[in-house]
Amino acid sequence: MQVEQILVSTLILTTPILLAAIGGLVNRQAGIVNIGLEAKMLSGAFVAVIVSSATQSWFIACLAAALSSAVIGWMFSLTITRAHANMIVAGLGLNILVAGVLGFILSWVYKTSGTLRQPDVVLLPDVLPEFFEKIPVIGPALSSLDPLTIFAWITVFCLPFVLTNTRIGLWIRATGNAPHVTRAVGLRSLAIQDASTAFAGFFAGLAGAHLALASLGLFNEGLTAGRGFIALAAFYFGRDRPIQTAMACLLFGFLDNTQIRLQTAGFPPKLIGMTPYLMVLLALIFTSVRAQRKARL
Amino acid sequence: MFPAKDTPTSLSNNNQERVVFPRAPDFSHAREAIVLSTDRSVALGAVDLHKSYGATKANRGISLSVMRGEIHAIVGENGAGKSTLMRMLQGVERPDSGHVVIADKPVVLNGPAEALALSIGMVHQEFMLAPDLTLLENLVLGEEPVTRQLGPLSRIDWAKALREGQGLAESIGAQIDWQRRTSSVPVHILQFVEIIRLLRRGCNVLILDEPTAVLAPPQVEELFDLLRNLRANGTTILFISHKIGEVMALADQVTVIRQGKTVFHSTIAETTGPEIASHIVRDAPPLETSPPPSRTVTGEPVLELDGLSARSLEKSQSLDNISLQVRAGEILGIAGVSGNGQGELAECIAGLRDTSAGNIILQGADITGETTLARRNRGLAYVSADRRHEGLTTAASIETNVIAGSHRAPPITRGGILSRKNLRQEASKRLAALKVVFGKVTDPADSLSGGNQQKLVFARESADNPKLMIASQPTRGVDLNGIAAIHGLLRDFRDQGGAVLLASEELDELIALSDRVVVIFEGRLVGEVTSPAGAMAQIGQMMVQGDAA
Amino acid sequence: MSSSIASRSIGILLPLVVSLIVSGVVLLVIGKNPLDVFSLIATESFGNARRIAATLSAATPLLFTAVATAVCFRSGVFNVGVEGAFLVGGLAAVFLGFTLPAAWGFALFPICFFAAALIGAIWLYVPGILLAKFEVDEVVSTLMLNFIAVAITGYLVNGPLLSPLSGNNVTPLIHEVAYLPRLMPPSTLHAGFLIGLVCVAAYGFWCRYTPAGFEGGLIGLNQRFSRAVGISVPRTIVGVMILSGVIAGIGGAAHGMGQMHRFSDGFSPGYGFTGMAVALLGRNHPIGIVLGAILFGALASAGTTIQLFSNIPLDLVNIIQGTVMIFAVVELGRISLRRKKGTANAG
Amino acid sequence: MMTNMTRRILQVTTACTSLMAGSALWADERPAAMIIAQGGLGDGSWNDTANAGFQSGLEKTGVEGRTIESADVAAQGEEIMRRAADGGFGLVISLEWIHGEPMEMLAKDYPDTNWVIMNQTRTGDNIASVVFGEHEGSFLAGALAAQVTTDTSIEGINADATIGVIGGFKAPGIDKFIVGYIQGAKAVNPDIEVKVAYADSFGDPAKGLQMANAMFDEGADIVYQVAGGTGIGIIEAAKARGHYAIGVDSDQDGMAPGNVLTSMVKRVDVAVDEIVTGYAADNFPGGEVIQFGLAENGVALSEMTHTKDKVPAAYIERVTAYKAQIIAGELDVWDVSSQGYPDFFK
Repeated sequence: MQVEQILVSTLILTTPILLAAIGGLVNRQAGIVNIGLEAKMLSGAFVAVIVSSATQSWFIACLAAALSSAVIGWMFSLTITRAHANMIVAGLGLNILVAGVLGFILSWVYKTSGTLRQPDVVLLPDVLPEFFEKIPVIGPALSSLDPLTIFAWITVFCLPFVLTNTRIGLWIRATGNAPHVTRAVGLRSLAIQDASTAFAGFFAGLAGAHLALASLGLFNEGLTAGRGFIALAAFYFGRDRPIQTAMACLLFGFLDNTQIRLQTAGFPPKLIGMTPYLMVLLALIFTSVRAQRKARL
Repeated sequence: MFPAKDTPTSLSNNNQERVVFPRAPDFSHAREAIVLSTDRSVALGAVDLHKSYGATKANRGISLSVMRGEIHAIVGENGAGKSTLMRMLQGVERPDSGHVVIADKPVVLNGPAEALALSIGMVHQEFMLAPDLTLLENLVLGEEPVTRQLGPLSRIDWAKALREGQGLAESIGAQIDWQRRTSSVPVHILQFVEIIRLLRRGCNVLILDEPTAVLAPPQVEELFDLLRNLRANGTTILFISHKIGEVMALADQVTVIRQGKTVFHSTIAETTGPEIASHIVRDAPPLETSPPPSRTVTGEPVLELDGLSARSLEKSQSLDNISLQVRAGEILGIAGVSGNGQGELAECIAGLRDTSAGNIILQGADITGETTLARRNRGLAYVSADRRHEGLTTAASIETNVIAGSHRAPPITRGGILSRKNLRQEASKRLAALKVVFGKVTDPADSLSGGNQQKLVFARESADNPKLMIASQPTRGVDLNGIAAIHGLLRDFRDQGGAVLLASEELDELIALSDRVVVIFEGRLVGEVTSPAGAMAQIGQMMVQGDAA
Repeated sequence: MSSSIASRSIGILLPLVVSLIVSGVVLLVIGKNPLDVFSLIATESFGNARRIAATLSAATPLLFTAVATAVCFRSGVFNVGVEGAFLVGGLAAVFLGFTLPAAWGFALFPICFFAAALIGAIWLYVPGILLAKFEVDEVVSTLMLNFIAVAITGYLVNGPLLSPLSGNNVTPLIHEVAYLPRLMPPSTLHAGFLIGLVCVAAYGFWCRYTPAGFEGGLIGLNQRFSRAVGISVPRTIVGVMILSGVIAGIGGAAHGMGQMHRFSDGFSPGYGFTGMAVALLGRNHPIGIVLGAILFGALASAGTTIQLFSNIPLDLVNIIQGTVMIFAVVELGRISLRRKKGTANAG
Repeated sequence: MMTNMTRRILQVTTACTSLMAGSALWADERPAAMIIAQGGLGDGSWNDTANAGFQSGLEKTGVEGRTIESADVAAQGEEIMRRAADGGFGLVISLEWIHGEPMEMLAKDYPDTNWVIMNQTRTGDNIASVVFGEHEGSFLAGALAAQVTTDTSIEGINADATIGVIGGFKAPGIDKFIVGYIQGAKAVNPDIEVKVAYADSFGDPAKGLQMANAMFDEGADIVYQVAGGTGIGIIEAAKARGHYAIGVDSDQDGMAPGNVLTSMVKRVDVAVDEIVTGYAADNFPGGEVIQFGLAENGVALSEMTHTKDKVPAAYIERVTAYKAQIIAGELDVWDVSSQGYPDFFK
């Protein structure tokens, strides 16, 4: 009965996590653990709202969000690759810095705090024609698909191909695996890492745009609500492989979605919220222990 | 850096325009120095190369000509200047004077990419392969065949890549499963992949730096077959080795380097193993001669190994049923070609590597399962072969380095408190006792010369009156004065009743110091020589062939 | 030696200078005179005894979290889980502080602190043993444990341990006898600050004057060497993680018993992460840690109270803090556009 | 350059000291400070509403005022309040619940400063405690929702006797609303099912939207939001699905006209405004507990501008009747903040 609706909302809740995780996993394949996804999502959401209102175009808004976050990502990458900053601390610092800058802009430019409403924000449209809704079970989910969700899933399914079959994909994997080898064969490993972080920024920006424009049409300081870290958990859980990571995102989106049911069944909301992290921890332990067993044999 | 995809032709033109010689180049003598045979051209050569690092003169006049289509071996001891020569041939470093010759022309190289563009490729001992990628991916990395040119987004033409790989592998007679993950592939196959990668990039001159060091004998055979096939296909090979047997089996030409100079050159047909050997070690630094050959050791056994075995991990050699004894007042030498298990054996005794069978007995006590710390407390000292990464912490201060390991014992630590004053005193005492030359005790160990670094290691390891010293390659990378000092230290230690297990690739050193020598081959002990003096040939035979026949 | 002091001070000053420039630009953009604002921040941090006390009070939890971080960083263990240990330690101390009978009086101090230290130690023992025995990446495991700690303490404080009749998620107040005494009443600066200084001093002592500290520093520099001279690397790793947990737990207890007197939502607004920045800024050196903690304490306290006297929003503090964090880990001397060729052979 | 800087610093310092000297300069119009609670400004709820009242009060009276945010508001509260008193502020309002105890202490140290705390009763001649009757207002919201939810004649309503409520965090301050709401609903229909959930965030509208959707899927057609910024998403969901949300704190009926059944308006703004104006007029209610319940019009249902034509008048009348009963003291609504949790809600 409600399967359709669960499907719809799981899909929508998954999209921002998925977009951020796509960026994060590519970044990590190139050897950078991106703790700053949260910051880039937030700035993406902000830019998306401003631009959507100004241009009346969801497309330009998403593009602007993605590009601005890509630039932030690229600059962030420079501190890591060129100035040898520790990526974890720099990422945490970026999260604080971006939140501070956005708060500042909100209060000084827009004379508001926390929430920014702009007139005539254009939301993401439903893409597929209405008759899709008639398809049983998955119909409603299909008909509520927005362009970013479609883009995210297309990317997920293209990504394995891109990573295995294109030059840049090979370079990224080689850089993450053995940067000295990449350099030895004449590739610019640092530039490849920078590009991957910019890519992560691009997708985190889209994730932010989705949060802001999927249904709300406004910016809020708490909009990302730790989804950057959930994305991190997802690509750790999926071990940087696109399909597996996407499945982890779906699982986390589903968990988020079923909170209400679990809450009525007596689970405290706080403890439900920690499941992704617990799962990553357990997965990490499991794989490490298994790897060691294997090595000992 | 040059884009790797440029063609060699355009690059060499390009290159000639950019050639800048530090000094006015004088190539007038180049032809005569190089050309030994006029009917064939020089693929790769060197004219009177000099290179110094500070006070160390690594190369002091090296000339070399590798003829096209030949396998040319360069032999020499460790520290003779081979690796410096390689770096200059490959463009990693520039000679102070002299020049490199490629395809009959003197060139100035500004990096390995330029050498590569001139068809010179090098296979290092550390393979440049990403472990998580497949062999095929490693093969094409950096120069991928694409279906359509779309810049970095171009789709890689895997079918073409595979055809290329298979074609090249076939042409040299190698069997390679290109889809396997690199980390799961045996080491000699990786070497083949490295070679094929260079061929694919258009290299017709290959430099192989001690390629057999990491290989097991059957693998060595496979490699040699492959190299012969390469030669048949017209590839020129420069082969660096210190194993005479291999050189005799494989090479067409041989050049011997000693103390930074070329001292001998011949075609293999016109020389013999012993002759080459004599050039490698002739005029060796005046080391003290070994004790009288009749010296008999009567001390109690300090170390006994009983059927010790260890599994192979990653690239390491396994050990198989090793039994030996080292008595008080005795130096037992372990001879063996690098990679045959000396290092692993030393690590097992020091407690740094797990054993799978057998016992280690130190002064009558079985220490097989004990920690490194417990072993050290029983009087074990260990001089690591890898001084810069295991023997020392180069970033830490000299005093830290010379005290580490004794930091829990009085007088440094009493009642759980570590006394900096006593630490410094003790450090100064130890450093003075071994005449280590240093600036301040708080300077990093990195500031010391190689010889002094090693003396520091001995200062630490000999401080707590050990009963057994395991010295693994103790003079590697140490200058001549340092070598003499370290030999003196080992002798003194022995003369005071200590037991020494000495692993060295320097046969001279083993013979000069050891009371007895055992030979290790593929992780097994294959022979023992009780009076090493004059037994060099016998030991060498066993090292190379695994038996004394 | 002198050059290393110079480079060290550059290492500490650079992030400050950069963050002042960044925030200065932001201020200029909105038409404020940065010098006015910075001097207002300076007076609000150190202008008089009370302000200094407020700054030190805000610095107190950071002393603990920074030392707890430095213990691990110095040994090459990238523990980012101090936040979690601080939370669970704080909750443990507070829990005993209101459940044990008040009649126990001063005995409550050692009991609560011990419990906090124990819980903190157990909390970080887990990732420690996972790293030492199974090579489980400590960054991820401790990061995940932070979220888990937030969730568990959050659950307890609005469930089983919720104070009746409260309007917020808070536990009951601890018994008044278990309040840590204040040092400069009426300021909230409490004895926890002294305990923090003791921890810093003990850390400095541990580094220099104990064999364990000596070993920690060595495994941070070179694990192979440490093994070869007989140091057990796994044991040292587990040891520093436990020590880190103990200090973080004590920090949580000091915060609970000295400052908050209860556990509540917002018990730690990220002290663990700020402590990480402090440790990095102070280059793991005890004096650097004290200075760094005071700096961040000053930012936290002055950043709040300048709002009383100007219309600078709190976000400015975030900008400064974020910039300091990023540039605290930048290695200026090693900025290079291309890694040197020599490193190509490494690995 | 140097002298310039010194001069500037001097200027600033004097500016500060003059501000600190406070009492002498401003006499009765010493400035007012309001400390923002955890969550900060922009929560779209408690802090924001209070701030609106604060600003309007300042504007009306010409009193100078500052709002103070802190990332570490729980631990630093006492220092902030003391600094404000030291700095010459005559009125210090704290929106943070946890500041209650320290304020009681500070009020003794600074008898000339006027102190205001919310949602609890603190004693002191110069402390005004403001207590809201959220439970009472929520009772009315529940009573209205329970009547509407079974009336299928109303567009967007199904036959199920199911309604919902979504809180921000699980916390007593939030459960005070929720318990009142449930009690109101049960008063109308003892068999009604009230779905309760918490978003675990006050600023995650995206999640609020999905949670509300999930409740609608389970048969609820009216969802009461007690979740600040998260609630924005709940209202958006109601609009998108054609069901109903109930707004909170301020009149949110206009956020989705026709889909916000009503709003449980809590006049924090009025309370703060009144306190500021009282303070300016030398009429500070020190030592008093100011009730902002139904009787005082401190809480109320909104005018229902967009929905009152949809809802049968009888329902509204019944709600009005409950209101009268509550004011008259004939009907007790459970107050979590003073009575703890009731048996029907654990």
